[in-house]
Amino acid sequence: MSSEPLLRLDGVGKAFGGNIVLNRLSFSVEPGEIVGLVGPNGSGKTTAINLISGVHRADAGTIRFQGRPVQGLAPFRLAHLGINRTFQVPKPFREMGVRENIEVAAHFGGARGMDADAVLAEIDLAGHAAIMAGGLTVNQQKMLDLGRALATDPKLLLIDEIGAGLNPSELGAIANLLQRLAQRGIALIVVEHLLDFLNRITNRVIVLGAGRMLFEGTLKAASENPDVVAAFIGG
Amino acid sequence: MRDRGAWPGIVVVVLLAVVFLILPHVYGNQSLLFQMMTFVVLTQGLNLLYGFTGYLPFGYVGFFGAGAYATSLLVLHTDLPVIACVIGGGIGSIVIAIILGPLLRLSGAYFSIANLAASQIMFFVVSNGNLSKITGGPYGLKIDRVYAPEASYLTMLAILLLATGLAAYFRASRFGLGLRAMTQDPVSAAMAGIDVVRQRVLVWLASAGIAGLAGGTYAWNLSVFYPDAVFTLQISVFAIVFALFGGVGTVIGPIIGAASLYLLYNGIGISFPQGFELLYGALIVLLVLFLPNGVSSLLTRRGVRVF
Amino acid sequence: MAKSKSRIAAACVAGAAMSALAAGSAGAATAPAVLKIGTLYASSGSFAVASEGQYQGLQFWAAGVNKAGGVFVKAFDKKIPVKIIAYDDQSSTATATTLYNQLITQDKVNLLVADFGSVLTSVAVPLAAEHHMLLIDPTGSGANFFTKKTHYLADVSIPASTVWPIPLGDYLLKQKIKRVAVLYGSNDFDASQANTLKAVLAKGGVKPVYFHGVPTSESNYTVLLHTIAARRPDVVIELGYPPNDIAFLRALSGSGLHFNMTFTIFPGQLLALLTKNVGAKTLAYTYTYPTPPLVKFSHVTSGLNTDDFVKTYTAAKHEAPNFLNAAGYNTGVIMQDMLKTAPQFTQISFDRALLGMSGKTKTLLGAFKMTDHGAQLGELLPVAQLVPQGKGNKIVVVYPKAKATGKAVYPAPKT
Amino acid sequence: MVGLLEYAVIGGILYGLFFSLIGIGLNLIFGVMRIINLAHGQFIMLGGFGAYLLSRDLGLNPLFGIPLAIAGAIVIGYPLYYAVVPRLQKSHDPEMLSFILFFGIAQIIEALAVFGFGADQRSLPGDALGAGNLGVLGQEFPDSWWVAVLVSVLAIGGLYGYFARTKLGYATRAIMADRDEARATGINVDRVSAIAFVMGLALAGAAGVFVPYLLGSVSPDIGTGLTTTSFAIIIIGSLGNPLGTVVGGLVFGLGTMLMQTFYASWSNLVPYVLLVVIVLIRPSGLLGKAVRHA
Repeated sequence: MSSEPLLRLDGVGKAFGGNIVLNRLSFSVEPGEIVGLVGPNGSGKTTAINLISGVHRADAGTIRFQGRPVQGLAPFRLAHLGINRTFQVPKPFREMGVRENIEVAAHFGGARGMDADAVLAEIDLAGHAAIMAGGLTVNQQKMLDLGRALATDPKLLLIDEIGAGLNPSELGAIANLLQRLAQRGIALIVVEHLLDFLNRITNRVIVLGAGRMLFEGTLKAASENPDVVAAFIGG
Repeated sequence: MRDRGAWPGIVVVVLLAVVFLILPHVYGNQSLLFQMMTFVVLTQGLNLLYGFTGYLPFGYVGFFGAGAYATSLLVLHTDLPVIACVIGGGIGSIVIAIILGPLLRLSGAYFSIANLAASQIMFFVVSNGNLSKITGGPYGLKIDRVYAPEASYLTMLAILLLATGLAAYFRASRFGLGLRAMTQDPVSAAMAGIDVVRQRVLVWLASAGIAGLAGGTYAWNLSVFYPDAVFTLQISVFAIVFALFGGVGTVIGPIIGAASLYLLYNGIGISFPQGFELLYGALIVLLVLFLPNGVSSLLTRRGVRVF
Repeated sequence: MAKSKSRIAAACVAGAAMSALAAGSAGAATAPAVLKIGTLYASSGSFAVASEGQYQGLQFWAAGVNKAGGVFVKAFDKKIPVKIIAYDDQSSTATATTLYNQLITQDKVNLLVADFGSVLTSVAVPLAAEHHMLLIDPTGSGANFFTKKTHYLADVSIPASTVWPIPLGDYLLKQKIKRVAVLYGSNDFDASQANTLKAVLAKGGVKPVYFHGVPTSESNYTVLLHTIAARRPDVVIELGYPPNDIAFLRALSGSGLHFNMTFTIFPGQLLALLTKNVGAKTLAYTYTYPTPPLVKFSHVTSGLNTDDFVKTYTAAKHEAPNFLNAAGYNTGVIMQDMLKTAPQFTQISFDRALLGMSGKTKTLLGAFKMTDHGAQLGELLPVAQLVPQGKGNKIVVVYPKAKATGKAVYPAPKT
Repeated sequence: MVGLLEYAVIGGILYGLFFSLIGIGLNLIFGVMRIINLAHGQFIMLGGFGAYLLSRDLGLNPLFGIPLAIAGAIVIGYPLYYAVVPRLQKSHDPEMLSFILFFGIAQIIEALAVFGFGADQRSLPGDALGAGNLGVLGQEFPDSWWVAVLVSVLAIGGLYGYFARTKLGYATRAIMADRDEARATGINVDRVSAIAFVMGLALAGAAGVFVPYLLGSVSPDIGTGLTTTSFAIIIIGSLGNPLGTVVGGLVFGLGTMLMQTFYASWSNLVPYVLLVVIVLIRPSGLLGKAVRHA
């Protein structure tokens, strides 16, 4: 067990109607690690997250979580195992209260002891607990997505573009939050276009281009890699 | 805020029981009361599915008819007590619902219309002359040897209480909270750890089972009937209109909707039959335009949380 | 919640008021001031045409007896005016159930008359028995109804549909017509006739070359006719409801196909409707079961004979009556006789009176013969052909011989 | 007497093309407005009665029922559209609420039709569209079928041309693709939708003119059956795709006629079994998304 990483992808591939969007992706993630996932639009980042979280099913390769194969499991089972995520366009339960949004996940997420108030405090929405989620700003809704994921007591969090549209001080707060989560032992895979933000929180990034993994290593090294530069500039 | 526990549900159930036990002693047209209960049950059963999962079953009558036939055939071919046959009707409908389970993969209008088609298929198969030996085909069925208006009235009341209890459970429990979540966003609900498919199927089966029990009891109460009597689309349409009138996703909305509109239906039907269709049609149009969330939304708008 | 309670309370109050108002009661020892006859009709839906016809016939009868001071009731030894209480069930059995119950329990009618046809009659059968009311059933002839002895059911105006095609089958055998095609609607009324016909033909060793049910809602017969024609039948028998007959005959005339003999049911009942829809030319030489007033019964023991009925009805309603009008009127006449002979004013006494009348009574529909199961055997329907006369067609009864008014034109000429 | 199969196939194609016309108005309105016109069959019925009145009272050829249907659709359709559709679209669930609302409208129309015309069946002169038969590949069908099919093909072709060639047609397609985006690009969504609504009713009314020929007669109670059949057809084809309606109509027509020929008593199952099977295999219908986005 000790040699097995928390998450390990081996040759994972996905095609939509003959169009290959992800080709033989392999990497692994350790507990408490923050890994950045970068690449131009359409490079397959969100697809990778959808495959890991079970929203879509991989056509090829294996995904292992804590040593056991998990591809093909329904998303709610993955949530119970400890894999959770946020969405690029936040998807709260709009006609339910903010607190109810958290309570649902705390109740069904396989972590019944979870304290909704603590989660609300963590994501800084304690003051909005009673209002309908649909009444929050988009940024608040993104935080609510994160809070709902946290309420399931995850071991691996997939964060899809949480930073877009935030001002520097908000970005700073989120960076701190994500780092705090990592310190608790939660592994994070963060999809992000904001490289400064990523640079601040990650040790390691994975660069995708047209569905392939181009590079794995520090962001600094990535910016000097000719393949990566070509992918970003050449489109 | 949410955790008022089981009390509102218990209050509604007890009130319904008292009202429908007293009514026959005050008002002699027991058929009218029986049918009113039947429509309240069907409206509530439809509300279980539509109000709590967003799936609108146009073909809801299919489960009603399936229950009627399953019950009647059990009465004709076995020596089981009638109550057991009625339960068999509920089970029969649940079996049909399991077979039709894949329809839940469809969404919106597709689900509704495919379900409508499924109910028509059941109707046409049951009434087909080639199956006369099994289903009675176009000649219908006759189970008048067990005809018992009192007992079937009480059975329908029990089903009404069961349906209301289920709705109250959906409204007030964590299970119901999960249903609300998955209706609003199934993907997020899955990420919150809800087994969306399982929950939806459970509700679907419960809703079908209620219609099946109601259908079985209805057949028992009629005791001589043609296929059309238990498969007519009018039954689906009434249940939908009643549910929307009262307000779906609540417990008392469908009860209010079905009871009041059914009384109105009979009121117009008895006093002003020529204008009936016209008035009913006009009423529906006005409702949708001016009160699309049902009469219970009149209270919601004033800040009252309708149970 | 408060809202629902108040509505239910309102219903209670209304219910109480209704029961308080309803004073008269079946089986009362004192003579009622007016005899309440409860019935249903359908103003819309699939039975509307037939149901309204029957209802108008009953109304015509009631107007007639009231003009004469009412019906004579032997139990009270006096004439009592009648009042018809009628509700609209819109062809829905669910609605009909509550309305029958309304008539029985709220209006406390003295006599209960069913709506048209088996479907709308079916729900009243157990309900009437439960409330010990005699259900006077003008046209509900479902085979399921008459399975045991009962005091609470009496089919008065038409024989069970199972016996209708017996003369037709005999006629085909007698004419030695071997190639028979039968196309019928999948409903009680048509399917039971088709099966009787098949059985009658089988006795003569004839097996239909085509024998298929089609959905009751069938409206397109062009391809079906072509399939039938491929079996080269001499006679095509289509058993349906009026919309089926109309669609069938129109498709036949448009198809260019021709058969030696074509039979459908409703020209014999609703000749005006069929003529209006398919044209006299298309109807020419078609066979049918002729019903009064298309066939006449001049010697009657009760009520008007067929000719007088047509005259008075036309004068009163400015419209010639059809069979269903006659059936509704006949229902009234039978009830009138029943009240005239029943010694007590009770439902069981009424039923016994009807059984007593059985075999002795003749009305504009012919002989009245009822079994103790409540089934009507009555007058078997003859076979007739529509033969061109002027702009329209006249009915020529061709079988049985005793009733025949002419000879069949066979094979039918192409028109 | 050869060729039962050929007769059924050709009959099925003709019948199916006519039923494309029966269904297309429902589909057009759904595609553009996401509104379920449950009164569709009642509008078809009104078209049939319109032709009946023209023929009976004015002695006109029933084909004049088509311009009458168009005129009637304009007179009824515009006020009806503005009275209900924008309001429905603002609601939380336009699809479902429109279903209920138009059920109410269907009831009203049926009741008024019974008041106005009586519950009887009515039909049109059998020879008004030609009294003979016309054959193809040796299989003969009544002239009235061919006229109905010709009108169906012209109407659907015309609708196709409207979509492909006219400015309003482009705008209509833009709305079908994305209502909000269409509004954002400056299209007068309400005006274009109102026109599509009127066209939907006019197509229904025009189809009604031929109902007495292909379905024997017209009476106030035929609406509901026509609506459910239309539903089956447009779902088989795929909701919102007018071209799919033709495919749906053909599948329905062929299925029904083959069933009638070989298993007559089960023929009423055809549209519904096809619908359920197709929807389970291809939830978006036979001509699903692939065509719509093309």
